[in-house]
Amino acid sequence: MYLTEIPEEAVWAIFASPLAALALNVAIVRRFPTWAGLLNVLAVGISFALSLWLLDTAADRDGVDIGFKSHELFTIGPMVVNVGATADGLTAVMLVVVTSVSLLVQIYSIGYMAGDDGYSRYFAFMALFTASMIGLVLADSLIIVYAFWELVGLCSFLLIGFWFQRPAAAAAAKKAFLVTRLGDLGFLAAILLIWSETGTFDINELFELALGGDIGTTALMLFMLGIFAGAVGKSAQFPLHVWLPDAMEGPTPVSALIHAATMVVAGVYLVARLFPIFQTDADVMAVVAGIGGFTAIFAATIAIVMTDLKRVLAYSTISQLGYMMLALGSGAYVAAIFHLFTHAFFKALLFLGSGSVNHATGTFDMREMGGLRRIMPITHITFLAGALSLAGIFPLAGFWSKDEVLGSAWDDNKIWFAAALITVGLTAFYTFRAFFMTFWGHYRGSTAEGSAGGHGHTPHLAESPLVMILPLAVLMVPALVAGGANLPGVGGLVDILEGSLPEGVEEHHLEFSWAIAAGSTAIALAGIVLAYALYGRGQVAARVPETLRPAQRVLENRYYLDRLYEDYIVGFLFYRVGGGLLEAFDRYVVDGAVNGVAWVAGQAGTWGRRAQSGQLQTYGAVAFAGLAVMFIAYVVAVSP
Amino acid sequence: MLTFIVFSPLVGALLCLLVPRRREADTRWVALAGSLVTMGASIALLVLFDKDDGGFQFLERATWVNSEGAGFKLQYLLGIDGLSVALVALTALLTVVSVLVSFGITLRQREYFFWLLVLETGILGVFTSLDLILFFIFWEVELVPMYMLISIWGTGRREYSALKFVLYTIAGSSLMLAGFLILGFEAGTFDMTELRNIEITDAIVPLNVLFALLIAAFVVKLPVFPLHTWLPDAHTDAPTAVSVMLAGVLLKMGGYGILRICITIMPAQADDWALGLAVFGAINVIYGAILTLRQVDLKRLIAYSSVSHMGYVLIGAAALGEVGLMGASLQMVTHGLITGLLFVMVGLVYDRTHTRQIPEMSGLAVRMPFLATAMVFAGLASLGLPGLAGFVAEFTVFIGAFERFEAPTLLGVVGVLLAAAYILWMIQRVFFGPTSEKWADLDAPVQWWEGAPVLVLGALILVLGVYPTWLIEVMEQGVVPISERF
Amino acid sequence: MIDWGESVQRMGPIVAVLVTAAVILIADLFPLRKRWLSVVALVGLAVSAGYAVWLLGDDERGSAFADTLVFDNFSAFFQILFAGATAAVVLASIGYSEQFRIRQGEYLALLLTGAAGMMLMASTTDLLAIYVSLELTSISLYILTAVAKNERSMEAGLKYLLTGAISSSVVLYGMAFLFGATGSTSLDGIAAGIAERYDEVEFAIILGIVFLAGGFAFKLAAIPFQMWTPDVYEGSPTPVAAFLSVGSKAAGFAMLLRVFYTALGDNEVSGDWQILIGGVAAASMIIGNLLALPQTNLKRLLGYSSIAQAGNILVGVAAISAGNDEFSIGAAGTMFFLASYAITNLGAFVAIILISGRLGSYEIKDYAGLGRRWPLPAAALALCLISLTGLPPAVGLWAKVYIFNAAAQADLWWLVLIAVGNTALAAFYYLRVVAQMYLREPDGELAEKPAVDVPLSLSVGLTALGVVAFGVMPFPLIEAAERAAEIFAA
Amino acid sequence: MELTVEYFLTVSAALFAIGLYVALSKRNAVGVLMGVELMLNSVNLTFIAFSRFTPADNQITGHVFALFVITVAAAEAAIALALAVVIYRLRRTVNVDELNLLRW
Amino acid sequence: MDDLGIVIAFWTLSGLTVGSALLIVVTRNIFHAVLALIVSFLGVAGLYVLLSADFIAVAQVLVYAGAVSVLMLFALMLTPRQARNNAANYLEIPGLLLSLVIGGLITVAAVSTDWAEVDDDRGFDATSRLIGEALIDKWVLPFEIAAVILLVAMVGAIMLVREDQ
Repeated sequence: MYLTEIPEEAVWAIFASPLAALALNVAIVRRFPTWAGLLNVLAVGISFALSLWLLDTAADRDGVDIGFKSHELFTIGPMVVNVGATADGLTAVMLVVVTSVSLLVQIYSIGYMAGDDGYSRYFAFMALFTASMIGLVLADSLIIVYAFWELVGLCSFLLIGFWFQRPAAAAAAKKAFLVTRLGDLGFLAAILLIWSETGTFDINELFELALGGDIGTTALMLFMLGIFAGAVGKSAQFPLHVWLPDAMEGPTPVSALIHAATMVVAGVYLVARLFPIFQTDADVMAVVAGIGGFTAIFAATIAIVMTDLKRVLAYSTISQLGYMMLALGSGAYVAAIFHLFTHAFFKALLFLGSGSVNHATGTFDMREMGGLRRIMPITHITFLAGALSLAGIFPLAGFWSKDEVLGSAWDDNKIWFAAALITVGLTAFYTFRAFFMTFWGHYRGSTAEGSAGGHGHTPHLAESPLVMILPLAVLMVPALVAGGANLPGVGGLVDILEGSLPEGVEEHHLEFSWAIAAGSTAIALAGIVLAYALYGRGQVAARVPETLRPAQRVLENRYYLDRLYEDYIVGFLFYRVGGGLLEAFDRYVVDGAVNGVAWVAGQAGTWGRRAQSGQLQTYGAVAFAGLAVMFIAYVVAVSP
Repeated sequence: MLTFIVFSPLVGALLCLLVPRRREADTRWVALAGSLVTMGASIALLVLFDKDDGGFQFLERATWVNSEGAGFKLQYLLGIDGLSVALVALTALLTVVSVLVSFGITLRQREYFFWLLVLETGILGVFTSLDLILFFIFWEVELVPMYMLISIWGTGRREYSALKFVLYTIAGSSLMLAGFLILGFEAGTFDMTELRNIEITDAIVPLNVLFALLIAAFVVKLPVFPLHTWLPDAHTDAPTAVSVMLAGVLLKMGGYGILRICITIMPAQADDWALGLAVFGAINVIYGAILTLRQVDLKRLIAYSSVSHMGYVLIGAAALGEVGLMGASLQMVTHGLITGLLFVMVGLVYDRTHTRQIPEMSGLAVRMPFLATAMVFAGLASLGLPGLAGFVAEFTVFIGAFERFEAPTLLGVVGVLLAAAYILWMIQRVFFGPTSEKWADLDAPVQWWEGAPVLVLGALILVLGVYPTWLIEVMEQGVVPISERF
Repeated sequence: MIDWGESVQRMGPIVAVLVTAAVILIADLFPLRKRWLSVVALVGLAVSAGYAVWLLGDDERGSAFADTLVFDNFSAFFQILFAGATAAVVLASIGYSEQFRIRQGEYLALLLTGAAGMMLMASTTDLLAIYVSLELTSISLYILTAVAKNERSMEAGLKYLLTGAISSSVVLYGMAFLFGATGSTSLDGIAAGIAERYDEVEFAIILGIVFLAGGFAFKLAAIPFQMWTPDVYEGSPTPVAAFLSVGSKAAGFAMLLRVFYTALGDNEVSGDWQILIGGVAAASMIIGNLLALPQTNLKRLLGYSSIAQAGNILVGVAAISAGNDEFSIGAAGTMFFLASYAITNLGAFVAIILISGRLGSYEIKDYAGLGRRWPLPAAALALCLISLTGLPPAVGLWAKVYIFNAAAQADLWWLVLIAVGNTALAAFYYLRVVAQMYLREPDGELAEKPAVDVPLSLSVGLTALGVVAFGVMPFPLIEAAERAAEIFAA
Repeated sequence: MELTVEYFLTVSAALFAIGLYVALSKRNAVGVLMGVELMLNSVNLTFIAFSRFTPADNQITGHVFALFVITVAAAEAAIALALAVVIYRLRRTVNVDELNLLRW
Repeated sequence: MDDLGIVIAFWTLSGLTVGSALLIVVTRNIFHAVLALIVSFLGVAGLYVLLSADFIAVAQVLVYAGAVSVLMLFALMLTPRQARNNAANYLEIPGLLLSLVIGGLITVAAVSTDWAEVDDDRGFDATSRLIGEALIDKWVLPFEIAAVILLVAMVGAIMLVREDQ
């Protein structure tokens, strides 16, 4: 609307600039750490600006891909690997989300990470992550997507394990990488399958082939399931959600950026990116929606009982991601991305807020907080905004996007709708439970030294420094008004996004329904009220009726899933039993056989020499026995 | 040219012996010079290599033993194609690395470097010789040096391991010799440049048996389950440099032989055996990976991971398509670099901690940040992280093999997950977590000869991972003709 | 009637040796330094070898003494080989015989008569002459074995003699049956007779073949007449053991080749006995190697190894069907292997004489750490052992490859497989010695370095040199063997 | 009845077998030597029988062969007995089964 | 050769030969063994005569029955009484079986061969002359070698037996 069409170089620059920051950081800045933060801010700032330019272009073209041609990376016989930049609406929106949140988080981190001896390392990782995430969004070829997919996984690993001296952090990092990679196996297999079917990795070509019906339906279905497996891993959907809560061991800004706003939505993005293929198969769509819906409720229920602020937010993230999946599954492509868009802002806001709180109190345990609203008013306000938005209160951002999801669910399948609706209530409840426990009532933590959580601040109850407050304030804006990006009837995102779908792909478009809106808002409010009733006056733990105790215990243990995975399946079945048996087999059977042969030979020698008794006449006897044998053998051999 | 490359290390070796006893400590410089000369030459080779003209290049042909009557015409025939030139360069490079990481050696240095360089000659000979018998000879040359290196400068049950290695190899290579002779008798020549154009139609043994004979030595070397048990022992007890050579290039001799001899000369039988090979490859991957998870000895862990990774070579080779073969070849080179680096790191860590027992280590990252970073880097490469060399190779293998063998390939894919598991777990246990006070006062500065190889290898791994084309184009020149046999 | 001049000339190399023996016996009567006797012996051997070369030079090939003896490439090859081997043994013996107070005169004379007998075995073409030459060799060796005149040496001598006597009775029985079946004792005559009426006398021929093979096995130290080998090697003076392991074995093979390739070369027959010989070869390799594994005494070890090696060489003999109109590949392989084995094994033995002369022990464990305390002899020994294993850069590798190649061409792939399998087995004990010398740390102090024994060191050096030289450039040896094998051209 | 070569061969076979048995089963070195001599005799008998009954390019060959066998056998016997005597000096026994210094 | 006298002679002589050979086996006294051996030798000589090999027969008597046996007796004389037994060793049974097998095999081979028969009966006068001629013409080489052998044996025997000072 306002600018000329963006050239390809500029698009690549979006990706290149954080990479350059990384290079500089490793090469030079490492020696003057203080500059690392500013460097990143600058680099990401550039990316952000360029992303806006791209968005603008995309808007001009109604989201239709500009169609930069892709460049050959390498070729082996029939296997051609290209890299190219997609520049359509979806990419543009994603880029804006990624770069903007990233920018703010970088700024925030300057304050949050100040004084940490890994300061420059931290920003190096951040830069690498931002670059990879941008690359993931830009890539136009499955294999390249996969590459960056793994790279963001790596960054998540590095950043979760940033304070690697904490065993918990190290373990969480490993867990995150492995669990997501488990899903990635599906992704990889899908790529192999689709290549052996079509011989290309190019997404747009795949669209043509798939829509042209040139790919066998079974193959296509397997392909989609594989891709979805990857998405489940990355976006922490049931049953691979277990890594995300642990990931909170990382620094809070990381949680905000990676484990709320950007990386975890990569799964959603991937499914959305391949939506044209997905929507060809209703069954797969049902699977997607089902997993999403279940995850939404499932995670929300756990969030209810968590006492660690960040974990509440983590489960909330899982739940919201489920929400988006549900939307996709029910064909609401735009709704999903819209929710992704809004969620990125308010969830980042909430995380940064929690970080700010932690900066003051030195802990994330809500039982040791309370009454902070007087001590840190700005944090309180911003957090409240985020919470309301998450709860989906009219007219905040969350409301609009959530409402579209609900609507599409309603039209698609009432069960999905029910799930979504329940989730709304739960969401509102746990969000405000957290909110009240943290900011209302009166302070319960120890003002004295001690309770060293976070990264070892001792509590000095005060508002956080400006570098941290500023991003909160800035983020609060989109958290409140981002809904405006796609008001029903007015449009906005919807035009850009739909334009980026290939011809003839119908995405579920819906009319705004007052009924649903009102209903959901009511439920949300109910949840808030309940939360107030139970926690509004600073109670640590709500008086849970006896009958619900077992349920509570189950929830507090996250449905025992983590223990099942780690202790029983992996630890016991796989490692102890399987691995143990195999190792024994290797040592005693395989190697034993070898040594056995040697032993036998040795024994044969030792016994054989017994015959060499020094008795001349034995020698003669042996000789003649040999002769006889030779003779007989010969005769037998000769006479047929 | 090739003769120079192959025998320059030998010259260096002899020079090492000539170092006067009282200056023995300076042997390392002689060795370094020698290996650098070889590397320079092989880099020149890589540059001069013309990847556009097919067939073998830099041929050097001289009749050595000519007994036409006995059907025993033996040529001194060296030559390279894209496949071998890459491996030659790899060998030269890793030898330099080995020499560097051996700078700390104090025991009987002259002999040590002598054997190390002799070993290089043997390996280079294997990669360049184009006459079956010559190939066999070079193949045997490497035995004595390895035996000496492991059993004199090794640790633990070094003599057992050394002997195990030697006997395994001899057993395999004897069968290989039998195969060569039978083959040569049928084809009437031992000249690979001719053999690659001949179709072996019948022999005095069933052709599949002949193929088995030919491949015997290579599957031992690669190694393939269940013939792998020499590898962990040899690695565990070998000195660092030898482990680097062993994992870096000796194993590749196996893969190289399979590609260069078995598949090229007997395509039809290779086709019959393909499924079997693929299955064994998959077993290697999974079996090796699971056993790797179980290891508590750092070096043994890496050793088993090699077993796992060599499985990919087998799978790729079994696919018999251009992509698969290319993947196998790439995997050989990349694994050479990566595992080489890993073993260097293990060695450096061991030099400081004097233990390889993982449970005794913890939080070393604080004490040795550089090593930790490098180890993490190598580990990531080894678990096939995109952007690093390992991924390109493994992915190519998968692509090449999937069409032909779905199930084995998918097993291989699972191996990627297991690889991530054992690498990350190892890193977590060794470098992360609280630093036990045992290592509190552990700060050995990284010497240049320790740092240099790490940086070089690391850079190569990164470059290959981001832009593998240059290597691929070179290797294709060698691989395409093989794939065209099918 | 016999053309004496021609005959004696064609027998020249042998005559030279015999004359030298006589000269030594006579010279021994005069009081002069015993070393001169050795010099005389060396000169005589040199003359003999030179004579053979000269005869080849002006093509004096042909038969002599009414076709009981022939001078051709084959005989020349072995005559030169024996001359060389004997010379090496003489060199090695000088110091040794002084150390153990062995009577030089008789010792050398017997050595030479033995050598002459071996040359005759390689040159005679008539069962009767062959038998007599065989006995000349054997009797000389019986006495040489006992020459040290200590208990072990005597025991070895008696065992050797009685086993030998029995074996020769077996050989004779075989010869008798061949004679009876074919009516002739000359190899060609026998071949003719077989061609004439094989089917009628098949059983007699079979008996002949089996008994000949069995009896010859005594000389080859192969199954079934192998069991004397380790005892005699251990008991006899080491130079004699060397002479046995190289000369007498080679002579046996020469005889075997002549008889089996000429008299029994007829396809109808050879097709059968090549399997028999193959079986003997396989058995010898396996048993020899297995029993060598647990040995602790180096001489005994070499005894068993010589059994195994006999098996290896027999592989070449079995490969009779591998041939062309030019020469017999099997025979060529056999002779090439013999030559390489001669150099290698002599090298090993002389090195052992040198080393043990200082250590005063043949126990392997006493060789610990030798590689660093006495590098050169240790290196020589190691080299020879590597050659016996068949690894580069030693000549042994080529011998192995060539002979297996021959077998492969004779379609004896089962034999090839057994043989290659055995090389792995053999590597185990050969390398064990090497390991002992280079890996183990020595225990106890080493005896003072003796005054350098020049001739012995010379022979050590020469053999080691030969091992490497032919390891790098085997062609001359192969060429020679193939020329020698021309007489068996298919 | 007609005496053919087989008869003589059978006799010599019997002689050979007995000689073998003696050689294998007697402890006394001289006994063993006797056995050997018997075997050689059986060989000679065979040669003579053949040269009497079967056609040969020279009928006398068998005789000559036998003659040489006798000669050589005598020489061997001489050596053997010499050894036996010396061994008796050293070991105070001529029983071959006690000669086992060298074994294994 | 089928006239009765010869047949009877054959059976008697072979009976004598084999019988006395068996006597060597069974007798406990080694002197008796030697005597039996001599008888057996004589029996063989008789068979030679039967085969009209007069010269060999004579040689047999002289060399074996004479020289060799006497040598053996001497050797026995040099050893004390207790060493003069003719006991069998541990191989009594296996040796028996083995020699039966070997003898059997030889016999089988002998009888199952179809020998080309000629009856070449030349008078007693013939052989010695023929042998004489053969020795200086056809077989001169073995003749010479045999000479060397005897020399070697002589030298060796002397060297072995003589006590070194």
